[in-house]
Amino acid sequence: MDGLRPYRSFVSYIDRSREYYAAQGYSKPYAWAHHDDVPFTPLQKPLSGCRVGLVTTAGRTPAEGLIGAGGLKRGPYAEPANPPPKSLFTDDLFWDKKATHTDDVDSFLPVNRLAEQANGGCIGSASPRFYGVPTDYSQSRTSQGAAPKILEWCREDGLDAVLFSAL
Amino acid sequence: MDGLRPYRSFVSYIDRSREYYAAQGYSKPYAWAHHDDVPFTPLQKPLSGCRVGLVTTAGRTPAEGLIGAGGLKRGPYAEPANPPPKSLFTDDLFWDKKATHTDDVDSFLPVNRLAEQANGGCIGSASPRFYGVPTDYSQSRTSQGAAPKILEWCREDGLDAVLFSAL
Amino acid sequence: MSLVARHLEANGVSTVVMGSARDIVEECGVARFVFTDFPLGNPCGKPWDQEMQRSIIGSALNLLDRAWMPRTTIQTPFHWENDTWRDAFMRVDDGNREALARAGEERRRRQAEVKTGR
Amino acid sequence: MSLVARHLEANGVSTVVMGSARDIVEECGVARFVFTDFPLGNPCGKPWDQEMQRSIIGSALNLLDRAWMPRTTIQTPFHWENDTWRDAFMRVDDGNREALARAGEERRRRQAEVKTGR
Repeated sequence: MDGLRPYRSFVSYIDRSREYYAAQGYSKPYAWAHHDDVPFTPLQKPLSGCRVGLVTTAGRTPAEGLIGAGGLKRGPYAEPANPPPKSLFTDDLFWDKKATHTDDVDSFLPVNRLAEQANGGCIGSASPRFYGVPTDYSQSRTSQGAAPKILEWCREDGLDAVLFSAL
Repeated sequence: MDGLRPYRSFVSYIDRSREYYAAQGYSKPYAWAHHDDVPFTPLQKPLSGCRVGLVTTAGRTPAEGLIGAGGLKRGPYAEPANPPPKSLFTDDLFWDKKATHTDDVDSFLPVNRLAEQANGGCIGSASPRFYGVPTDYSQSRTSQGAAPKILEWCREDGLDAVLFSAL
Repeated sequence: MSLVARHLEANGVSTVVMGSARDIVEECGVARFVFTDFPLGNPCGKPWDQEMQRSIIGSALNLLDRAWMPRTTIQTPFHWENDTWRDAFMRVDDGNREALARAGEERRRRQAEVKTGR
Repeated sequence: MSLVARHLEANGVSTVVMGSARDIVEECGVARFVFTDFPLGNPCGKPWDQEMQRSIIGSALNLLDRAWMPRTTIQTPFHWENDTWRDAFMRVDDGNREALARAGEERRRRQAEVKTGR
């Protein structure tokens, strides 16, 4: 709603999570990655000729009985985009479980919406696979493990561009 | 510098000023305008055919002796862009007087830089005038007084687009 | 996630990040960002709202095509039904401060047990 | 300032806001925003640095030309020499808390005097 506000409307998740974990007695706050400079690759060909992929922070739905049994793998993964997944595992991620739900995969991994864009000719094609990078609070594991792995899969699948979505 | 940070790097001026004035004993915090929806006018012709103007929050340099004598006018104004102003009045505005200075007008009202863009053909022409809207903490005076006045001047000067800069 | 997008950009693959945690993405710094001001969980549109999802992916593809410099952000025009989630999420106040402190202690105690193999 | 830009957009004039107070501009909501992460005062480039000023106005004109939806933000690639201004500006801490409280009281006393004509 329009109005006059003495506080910012946009939630700061850096502030909010720092204060929340401090209230739980965790004295050393999580430190977020900060970069002064940002790499940039302009699109190399018309969008209608590009193959586009998707990356999510959600995990694969674990096989029956694996949750809580130490069988939950959290590394990067690649899965077929067709047939599209009916659900993905998000229980262990940081999102607003009171305000909403993740029952519709396209609300956080738009795999059916991307297929429509390929069918309509807006993009050349959708990647035959989608990729997962379950959130890892270790930045070095993300940079040195998941990042090169995702790049390798993107090259295998001949991608020109990738859409990321973080829950 | 790159690094890991438990606090946001980008300063929140809404938070900072609220806390600063609260420390001075002002119990009712300033309320900032919030809008859900934002009007948008796409550029109506090629940039190289557009006449472009500038709006600043700085004021005209007051005549000798007027400061502190009740002669400081804070309403909107229009002034010739040529010759460009050598200085503008910023003493009464909210900016970081410890970290920097406003001795170079082009650091906050790029009147010489815009003239270069017109000479180089990037834009059609620069407006013969620039416009001032000294910050007024009354949102209704800004919306109902300054805003229509600036629009009127833009139309008089035949502008297609306007660059605003807030100190 | 943003770190992976940066790695791809540095290696010749164009990327867009879609998300609702604006400050975290901006702190890291990415090439292109589509921000939707929703509670965390549905950065690509409300569940089952295919029209909204189409609009958001369309904005992301447009941004992919049109951005010419990094740290370009667009915000989609959508709003959640109400604003109660803004204050409610991870809220700390006098009503839950003690419970949070107890929950933290309990969790650390359990983790210590696991570590020492008890 | 952002309110004036909104009025122009609503009446057929395209606008760009250049600024360093990111949260204030984003709270109001504007069509196009060029953010430079500097201390407040030089949103169009460092004093006397004509090359940087040319780059920033160039980015603003590019944005004018290329934006296709409102709330499009670009951030220029420039950095201040150091980060000390971030914490120093309008800082409230134990070292100045009493002085700030006194300054506020003093100011209100003077304003009351002006009002009552004493």
